[in-house]
Amino acid sequence: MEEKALLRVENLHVTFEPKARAVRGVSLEIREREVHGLVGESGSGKTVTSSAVMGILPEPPARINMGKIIFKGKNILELEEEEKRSIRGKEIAMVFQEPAKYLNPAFKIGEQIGEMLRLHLGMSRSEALERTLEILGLVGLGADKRILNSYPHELSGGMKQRAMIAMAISCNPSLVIADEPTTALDVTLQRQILKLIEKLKESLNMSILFISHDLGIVREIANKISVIYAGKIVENAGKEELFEKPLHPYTKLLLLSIPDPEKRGRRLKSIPGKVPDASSVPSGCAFHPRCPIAEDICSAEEPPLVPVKAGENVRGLHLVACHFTGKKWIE
Amino acid sequence: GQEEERALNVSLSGNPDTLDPQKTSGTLTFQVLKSIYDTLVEPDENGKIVPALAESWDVSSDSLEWTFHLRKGVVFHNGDSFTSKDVKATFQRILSKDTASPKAKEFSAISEIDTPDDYTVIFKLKTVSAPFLASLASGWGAILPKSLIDSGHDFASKPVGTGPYSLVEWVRDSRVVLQKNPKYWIAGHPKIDKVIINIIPERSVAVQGMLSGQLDIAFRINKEDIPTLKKDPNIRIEKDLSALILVMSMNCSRPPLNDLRVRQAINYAIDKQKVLDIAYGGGKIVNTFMDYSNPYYKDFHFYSYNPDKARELLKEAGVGKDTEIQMFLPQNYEAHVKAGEMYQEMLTKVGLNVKIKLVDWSTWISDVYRQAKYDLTVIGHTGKLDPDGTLAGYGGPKRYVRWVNDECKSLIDQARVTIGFEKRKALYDKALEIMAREVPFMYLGSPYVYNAIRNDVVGFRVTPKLDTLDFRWTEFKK
Amino acid sequence: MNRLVEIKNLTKVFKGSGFLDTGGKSVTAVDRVSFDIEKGTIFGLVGESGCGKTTLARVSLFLEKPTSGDIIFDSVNLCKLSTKKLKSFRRRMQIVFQDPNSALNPKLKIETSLSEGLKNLRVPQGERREKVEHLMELVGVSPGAKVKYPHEFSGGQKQRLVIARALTMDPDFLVLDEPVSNLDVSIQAQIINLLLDLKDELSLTYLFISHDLNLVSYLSDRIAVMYLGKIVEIGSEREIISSPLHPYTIRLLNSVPGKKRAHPTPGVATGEQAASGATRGQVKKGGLPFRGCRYFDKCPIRSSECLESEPELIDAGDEHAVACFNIKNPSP
Amino acid sequence: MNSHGQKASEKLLQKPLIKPPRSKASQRNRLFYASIIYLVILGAAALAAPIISPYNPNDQHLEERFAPPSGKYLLGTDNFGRDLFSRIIYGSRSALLVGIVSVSIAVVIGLTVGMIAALSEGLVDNILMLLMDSILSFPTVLLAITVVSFLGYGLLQVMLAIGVIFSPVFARIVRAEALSIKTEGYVEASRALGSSQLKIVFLHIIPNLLGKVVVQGSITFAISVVIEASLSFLGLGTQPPTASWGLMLKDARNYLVQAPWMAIYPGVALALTVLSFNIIGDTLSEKINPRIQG
Amino acid sequence: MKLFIFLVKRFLRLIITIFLVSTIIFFVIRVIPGDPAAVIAGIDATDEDIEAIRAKLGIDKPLALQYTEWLQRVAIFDFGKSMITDQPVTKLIMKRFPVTLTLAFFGILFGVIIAIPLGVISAVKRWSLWDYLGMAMSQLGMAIPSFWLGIILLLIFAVQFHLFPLFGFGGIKYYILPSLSLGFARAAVILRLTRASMVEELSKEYIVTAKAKGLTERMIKYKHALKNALLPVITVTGIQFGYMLGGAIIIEQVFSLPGLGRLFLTGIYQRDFTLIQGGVVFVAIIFSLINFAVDVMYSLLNPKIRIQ
Ligand SMILES: Nc1ncnc2c1ncn2[C@@H]1O[C@H](COP(=O)(O)OP(=O)(O)OP(=O)(O)O)[C@@H](O)[C@H]1O
Ligand SMILES: Nc1ncnc2c1ncn2[C@@H]1O[C@H](COP(=O)(O)OP(=O)(O)OP(=O)(O)O)[C@@H](O)[C@H]1O
Ligand SMILES: [Mg+2]
Ligand SMILES: [Mg+2]
Repeated sequence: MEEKALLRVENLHVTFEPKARAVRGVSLEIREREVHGLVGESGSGKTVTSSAVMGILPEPPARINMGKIIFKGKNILELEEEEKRSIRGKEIAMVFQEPAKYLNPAFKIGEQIGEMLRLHLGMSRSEALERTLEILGLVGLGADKRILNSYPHELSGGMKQRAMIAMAISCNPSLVIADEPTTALDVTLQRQILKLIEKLKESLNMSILFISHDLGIVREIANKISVIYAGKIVENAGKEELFEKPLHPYTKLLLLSIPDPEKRGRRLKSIPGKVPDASSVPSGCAFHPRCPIAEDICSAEEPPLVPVKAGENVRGLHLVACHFTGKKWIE
Repeated sequence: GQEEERALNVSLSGNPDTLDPQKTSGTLTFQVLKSIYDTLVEPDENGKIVPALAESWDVSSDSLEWTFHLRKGVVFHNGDSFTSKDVKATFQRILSKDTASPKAKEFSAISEIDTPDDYTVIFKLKTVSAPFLASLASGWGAILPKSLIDSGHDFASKPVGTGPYSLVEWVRDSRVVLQKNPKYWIAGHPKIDKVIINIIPERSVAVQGMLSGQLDIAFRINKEDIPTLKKDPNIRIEKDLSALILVMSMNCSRPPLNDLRVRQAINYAIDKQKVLDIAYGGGKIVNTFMDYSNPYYKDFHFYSYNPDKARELLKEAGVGKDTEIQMFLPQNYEAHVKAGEMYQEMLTKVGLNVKIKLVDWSTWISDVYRQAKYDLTVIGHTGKLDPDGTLAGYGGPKRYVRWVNDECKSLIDQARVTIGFEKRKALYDKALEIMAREVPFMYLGSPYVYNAIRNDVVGFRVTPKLDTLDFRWTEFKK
Repeated sequence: MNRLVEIKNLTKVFKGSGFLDTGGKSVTAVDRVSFDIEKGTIFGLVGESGCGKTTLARVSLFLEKPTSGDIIFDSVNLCKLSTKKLKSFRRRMQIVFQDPNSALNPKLKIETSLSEGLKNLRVPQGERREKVEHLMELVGVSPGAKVKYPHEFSGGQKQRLVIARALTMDPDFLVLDEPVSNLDVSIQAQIINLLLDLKDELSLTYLFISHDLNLVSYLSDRIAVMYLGKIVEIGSEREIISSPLHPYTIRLLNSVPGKKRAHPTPGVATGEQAASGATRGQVKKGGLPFRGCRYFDKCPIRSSECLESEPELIDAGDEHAVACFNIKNPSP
Repeated sequence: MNSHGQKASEKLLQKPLIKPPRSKASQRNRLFYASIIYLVILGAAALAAPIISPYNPNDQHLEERFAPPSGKYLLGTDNFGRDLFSRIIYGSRSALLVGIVSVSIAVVIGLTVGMIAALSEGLVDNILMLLMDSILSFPTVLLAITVVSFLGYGLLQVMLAIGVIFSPVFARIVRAEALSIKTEGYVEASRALGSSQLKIVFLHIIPNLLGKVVVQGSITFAISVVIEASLSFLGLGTQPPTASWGLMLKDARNYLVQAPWMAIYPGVALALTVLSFNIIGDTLSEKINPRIQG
Repeated sequence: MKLFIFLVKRFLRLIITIFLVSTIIFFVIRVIPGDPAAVIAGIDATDEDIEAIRAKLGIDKPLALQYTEWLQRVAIFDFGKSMITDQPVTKLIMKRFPVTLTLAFFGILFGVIIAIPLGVISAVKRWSLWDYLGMAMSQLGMAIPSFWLGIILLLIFAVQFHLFPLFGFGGIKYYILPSLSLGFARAAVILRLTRASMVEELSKEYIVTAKAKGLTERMIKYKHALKNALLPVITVTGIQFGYMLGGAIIIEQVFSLPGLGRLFLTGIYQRDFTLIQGGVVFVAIIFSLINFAVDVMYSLLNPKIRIQ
C-alpha cells in the first residue's frame, strides 16, 4: 500500500552569492501523514532546504540553480509568484526556531493569526476571531481572550512557540515544516512542544517536516529520517532502521559521539576535523576528509544517494550515499 | 468697504531695548522714541535749538535760572493735558536714585524745579552748565505725564507721551506700529496715519523689501546696495553726512602706544578716504572730534597719509613686528569690523603686528571702554548737541584712551561753565588742536549715510546730530 | 577527603539600577548556595536557563562580588582576603564560557590574547611564547596560527583556544560554563574528550555547568540541580540519575530526549501537569524571594506546608541531599 | 532622557546611509575612495597653502573688488578684493582644524566621562549622565555663544565650544558600548587572568568601541564644520581676516546678486568636505559592523 | 504604582537637570566679561552711573546671596524682570514662545512630510531613483548651513516669485519658508533614521515569518515592517522638536521672526542675566517635558516596554 508523496524535492541546488554552495542536490520525499525528520549539523543546509520549499529564500543572495520541488504534483518553482503566495501559509506552513524573533513584536497574537485566516480563507473579522480562539485552545493556550490580546513579549518562551504553532496550523495546511522548533527552549519545555506536535499531527492529518540537529529529538518524533551533511542528504531511512543500522559513516559516528552516562569513563567517539563551510565543500564525498574509511575514490567521485539492496536485514527503503556502503566497520 | 489708509513702512536694523526714555542709552531706542515723546526744546533741521513743548525760554544773567513758558493745549496720548507739573515730575523721576537712569548726570546741575503756574517751569542750577539746553533737547529730555509717573506706569512697553504718534503695538524683534496722534500740537501734522517700523536684521532682506515694494523707507542702507536699488526708478537714495565721528582709539597708557611717535605713525599709515569708502560706504575725512556740520567744527591737518613717514617714525620708536598690538572690534558692528580689517592690513604694511580680536558689545563696553583693556579699537562717537557731551573728561585719566593732558582737560572744564558761543569756541578750538596733535585717536571722519526712500514719500527727516527718525513732516505724494 | 573548593551560603543579589534610573528591580540570582568540590573531581551543575548557573560560576571565581557567603579555596577564605592577595588565588581558578565567539577579543591576535595572563605575571617574553605554543599544541591548534585573529577560526577551534588561555595560568580549578552548548554535535565530543584528557594530564578540578543532564551525568562525579537560584538536590552522579528525589530533578530526567521515561513522579503518573498558563511557576527570572517553595506551582506533590516555608536541603543518606518536604523517608 | 527610544535611535543613526548591495559594492567603494582622495587633497592643500595659493589670502586689492573669476583671480575676488581661491585654500585649514580639534575634544571628554560612567555604574554614573543630559538640554547655539563669550572670540574657542556641545553624544555611545563590552566573555576572562581595570580598559574595551567612536567622529566632523559656518554667521567664529569658509559665506550673503562667486565656491568646498566625511563615516560604520544589511 | 514611581523618578531627574542647568548658567554668565549695567549706561556713562544701575539691578550683592535669592524665586517660578528691558522675563518668553512653537511645529511637519515617506520608499526600493534622491537629500541637509538655505529660499520664493512675504510675521504664510529651511536639516536626520530603521526591520526574522504566512508584499512592508520601523523615528522626531523649541536663532534672524532664539541671543549679548537664566531654565523644562512625552509615547506605542 504505497502512500502518495505529498512533497518531493528532487536534486535541489541552492547557492548564495558569491560562492556558498549551501544545498548541493538534496532529494527528499515526504508522504501524507508522515513525520519526516531532517537531521544535520549547523550550516548543513537544513534551513535553506526548507526555505526553498516555502519559497522564502532571500533572492538575491540566494539562487536556486537546479532541481524541482513538487508539491501535490505541481512543481512549485514554476508557479507564478501569486500562486506561490497562496500556497505559503495555506498549504505549507512553517514553525521557526526562535519564536521570540520570528513573531512580530508590534502586533497582538490574535492579529497575527487572524490576518492569515482573513487573507487565505477569506474569513470576516469575527469569524477569524472565533477560529483563532479555537486554534489557541488546540495548541493548549486555552481558548482565552487574554492570549489573543497579548503581545508576543508578554508570553513565556513555551507559550510563544505554541502561538507560533497555532499560526502555522491555522489554515489547516497539509504540510508543516518545523525548523528546530524546540532548540531555543528549555529542556522541560521541549518535551511539551514535542508532545503537542505529535498530538496535532494525529488530529489534523498533516505531514510534518521536522528539522533538528539533535538525533535524540528526531528519534522521538519522526517516522522517517534524512541525514544531511554539507548540503547533501547522506542517508535516509525509517527511524528504527537508522538508529539500529546506520550505514553511512557520518551517521554512525554521529550516533556514537552522543555522550551516554552508560559509557562513563570511556572517551567519547568523536569525529575529527570540522563541518565544512558552504563556500569550500571538499570535492567528491564531502565527508571524506573526516571519514575513517575513506579511500582515494571518495575524494574524486561523489557517491549518489541510492537504495541499499534489500535483504541483509534491511527493512523498508534505506538510501545511502557512500562508496563503501556495508563495508566492514572498524571500531 | 473703505480702503484702508496706506501705512508707512520703514526698516530699522535692530530693536529698541525699551521704550522708557529714562532707562536706556541705546541709540535705537531714541530713534523710535522721537515719534512718541516730545521734549521742551528740540534741534531744528540745521541743529539749532528751537522751541517745542516750551514756546519760549529766558535765562537769568548768571545763567543759573532757566524759565520755560510752556505751550498750551497740548495733551498726552492718555488724554491728560500737559502742564508744568508733568515737567517737574519728569525730571524728578530721571534724577531719582530709584530710576537709576543712565542719563541722570545730564541733568545733575539742576538743584530745584519750580512751577509757579501750570505753564511756567523754572529750573534752578547749582552751577553754570552750557550744555543744559542741549540735554533738554535730547531724547532723554522726553516729557512723561505725571499721573502715570505717580502710578508707576510701565513706560518700557507702554509709552505715553505727547508725541506725533502713539504706540499701537510693539512686537519685539519684529515691528513697532505707530498711529497718528490727532491732537498733536503742530496743526496738520503728522500727515501719515500709520507708521510701521520693521525690525530687519538682515541687510539684504531690507534691500529686497524696498525693491518688492514692501518698504517705503530703508533706514541706513549699505553703499554696496545702492546700484541694486537705483535700478528701481521708484526709489531714490538720500545721502547725508552723519554726525558720527569715526575713530580708531588708542590706549595711550600702554606701550607702545604711549609713545607719541607710534600714534603719529599710525595716523600716517592709514589711507582714510579708502577706509571710509570701503568700510563705511563713503564719507568725509574729519581730523577732529567735531563733525563737519557742527558750529564748533574746525579741522586740523597734521598727519596726512604717508606710509613712508609712518615707517620712519616706527623705526625711530623702535617698534616692529615683535610688538603685538591687539585691536578689539565690536563684533556686532559690521562696518567697524571691516574698517578694523583694513586698518590691520594698512598697519601691517608699515611694519606693525596687529592682531584682531572680536568682542561682543557688552564686553566691549565693560572691558574696552570702561576698563581700557585694549591697544587699539574702532568705534564711532555719535554727535551731541553740545560739544561738552563729546569732550567732557578727555585729558583726564578716566576716558578710555587713557590720554592725560592737563591743559586740554582744564580747557574743556572751563568751556563747560562758560556762556557765549564765541568764548566757548575759542576754548574748544585750543583743546581740539591739542588732541589733534597728540592723537589719542586716529580720527577718520564722518560716514555718509544713505536712506532709500520710495519716490512718493516726501518729507522724511532725520534729526541732525541725534540721527533720530522724524516722521512729522513725512507724507505720501499724491 | 581533600576539598579544593567550598562554597558556603553564597548569595548574589543584583540591585536594580536604582537612584534616578527608571525601571530595574533587584534580582536574587543565587540564593544561599552551598557545596564542596573535591580535588581532582568533576562537579556538575544543571538547571534550566536563567536559574543562576552562570552567576554562581562568576561569583565563585570572584569575578563579581558575592552579596554574602563564603568561598573557601584550598582552605583559604577568599572573601576575607585583600584585593592583592586575592589576585594570586584568582590565577589558580579559571573559567571557560559558553560562547567562544565572545570569549576572544576580536581586535587582538590569538598570541596576544593567550599571553595576557602571563604578561600580568611578568613572565619573560621567551618563556611566554614557549608556553603559549605548547598549550596551543596541547589543545590541538597548530601554534603557527597564533598570529591569526579570532574570526579566522571555527567555533570549535576558538573553544580550544579559550581553554588554552585558561591553562596558561596553571590553574587547579576550572569552571566550565556550558563549554559545548554552542558547538556542533560532532565537535562537542572533541571538546569533551579534550577536557577529559587535560583533567588527567594536568590534574585539574572542574565545575561543569550545563543544562544537558545527559552530558553532566556522563562527566560528573557529583551533581547539583539548581532551580531559580537555589540548589534543590545534590548528590553523587549515580544517586541523582538512578534515584532522584526532587520532583524537579525527576522532571529534568524525564525531559531528556531519546530516553524512555524511567522515573515516575511520586504521586502522579506523568510529569505533565503544569502544561501551560501557569501563574507563579512560569520561570520567574531570577526568582523573587517569595515565601514557600519556589517549585510550588509546578510541583505534583506539593502540600500546604510548601507554601508556608521554604524547604532546605536535608540529608537523604549517601551524601545525597534534597530540598523538599514531601519526600517520605528519603533514605532507601 | 536615557530612554529606550533614544537608545534605539542612537544605534540606528550610527548605521550607514550608503551601503549598496554587493553588486553595487564597487560603486560604494568608488565613492569612498573619491571622498578619501578629496580629503587628502584638501589636507595637502591646507598644509601647502603658502606654496600653492597664488596670493596672500589677506592681501586686499582694493581696486579689484568683486572681480569675477578670471585668469588673474581664478575664482574671483571678494568685497576687499582678496583672492577667493587663496582664501578657500587657507580656509581649508580652519575647516580641517575645526573638525579635528573639536572632534578630538568631544572624543576625549566623551570617552573619559562615558568610560567612568560605565565602569562605576550606580550614583557616579547617574550623576555624570545627568550632567551630560544637562548639556544636551541647552539650546546649541546659545551654549556655543555662552562658551565663546566665556573664553573670548576666536577659532580655538569655537572649537572648544563645539567640542563641549558634542561630548554628550560620545559619552553616551562610549557608555553604552562599554557597558555591553564589559559583559563580553573576553573581559571577564581577562579579569580572571588577573588584568587590572586599567589594562582591561585599554586593551579590551577601548579598542572594541573605537569603531563606533570613529563613525560618530566622522559624522561629528562634518557637523562641526557646518556649525562653525553657522557661528561665523552670527559673528562668533573665526577672527577676521583669517580665511574661513563660514566667514566667507557670511560675507557673501550681502553680495549674492553682485558677486555670486563669493558664495558659490566656498559653499561648494564646504558641502564637498561635509559630504566626504559623511560618506567615510557611513562606509566605516558598515565595515565595522558588516552584519547590518542595507 | 509602578507608573507612579516612574513618574516620580522622572520628575526628580527633571528637577536635578534643571537645577544643574540653572546653576551652570547662573555662574557662567556672571563670570564672562561684560555686565548689563554697562550696557544700559552706554558709552558716555561714568562709574557712578554704572554703580547706581548695578545697585538697582541687584548685581552688586555677593554672588552667593544673588544665587540663593534667585533659587528661591525660581522655586516658585518667578524669573524676575529682564535687566535690560525692564519687563517680566516670563512675559517676554511667553510672547515669543508661540512663534517658536509654530516654527518648530511646521519645521518638524515639513521634516516629517518629506523625510518619512522618502525614507520608507528608500528602504523598500533600495538602489532605486527614490533611494538616490533620499540619500542626496539627507547628505545635502547635513551639508547646507541653514542660513544659506533660508537666504536662497527667500531670494527664490519671496523676491523672484513673490509667493511669500520677505519679513514680518502674522499668519501662516510667514512661517512657510522659515519652517522649510528649518525642517530641511531635520528632514536629513529623520530620513536617515527612517531608512535605517526600515531597512533594519525588513531584515528581521519576523519578516520571514510574514512571508512564510503568504502575506502580500504590501502587507509585509507597510503593515508589519512599518509599524516597528516608525518607533525610533517617533523618538528622534520628538527630540528634534525639543531642540527646535530652544529657538532657531539663525533662521529667526534671516526671516526677521521674533522667536525665542533671538530673544536669548540679545540677552546673551547684552548680559541680561535674569533673561538668560529664566530662558535657559524654561528651555530645559520644555526640553525635558518633550523628552518625557516622547518617552511616554514610545512606551505606549512600543508594546515591549509598556509601563505597567
Ligand atoms: N543569507 C545567507 N547568505 C550567505 N550564505 C548563507 C545565507 N544563509 C545561509 N547561508 C549558507 O548556507 C549554508 C546552510 O545554511 P542553513 O541555514 O541552511 O544551515 P542549517 O542547517 O539550518 O544550520 P543551523 O542548524 O545553524 O540552523 C550555511 O553554511 C551558510 O553558509
Ligand atoms: N549583571 C546582571 N544584572 C542583573 N541581573 C542579572 C545579571 N546577570 C544575571 N542576572 C539575572 O540573574 C539570573 C540568573 O542569570 P544566569 O545568567 O546566572 O543564569 P544561567 O543559569 O546561567 O542561564 P543560562 O542557562 O541562560 O546561561 C537571571 O534572571 C538574570 O536575569
Ligand atoms: Mg537553521
Ligand atoms: Mg549561563
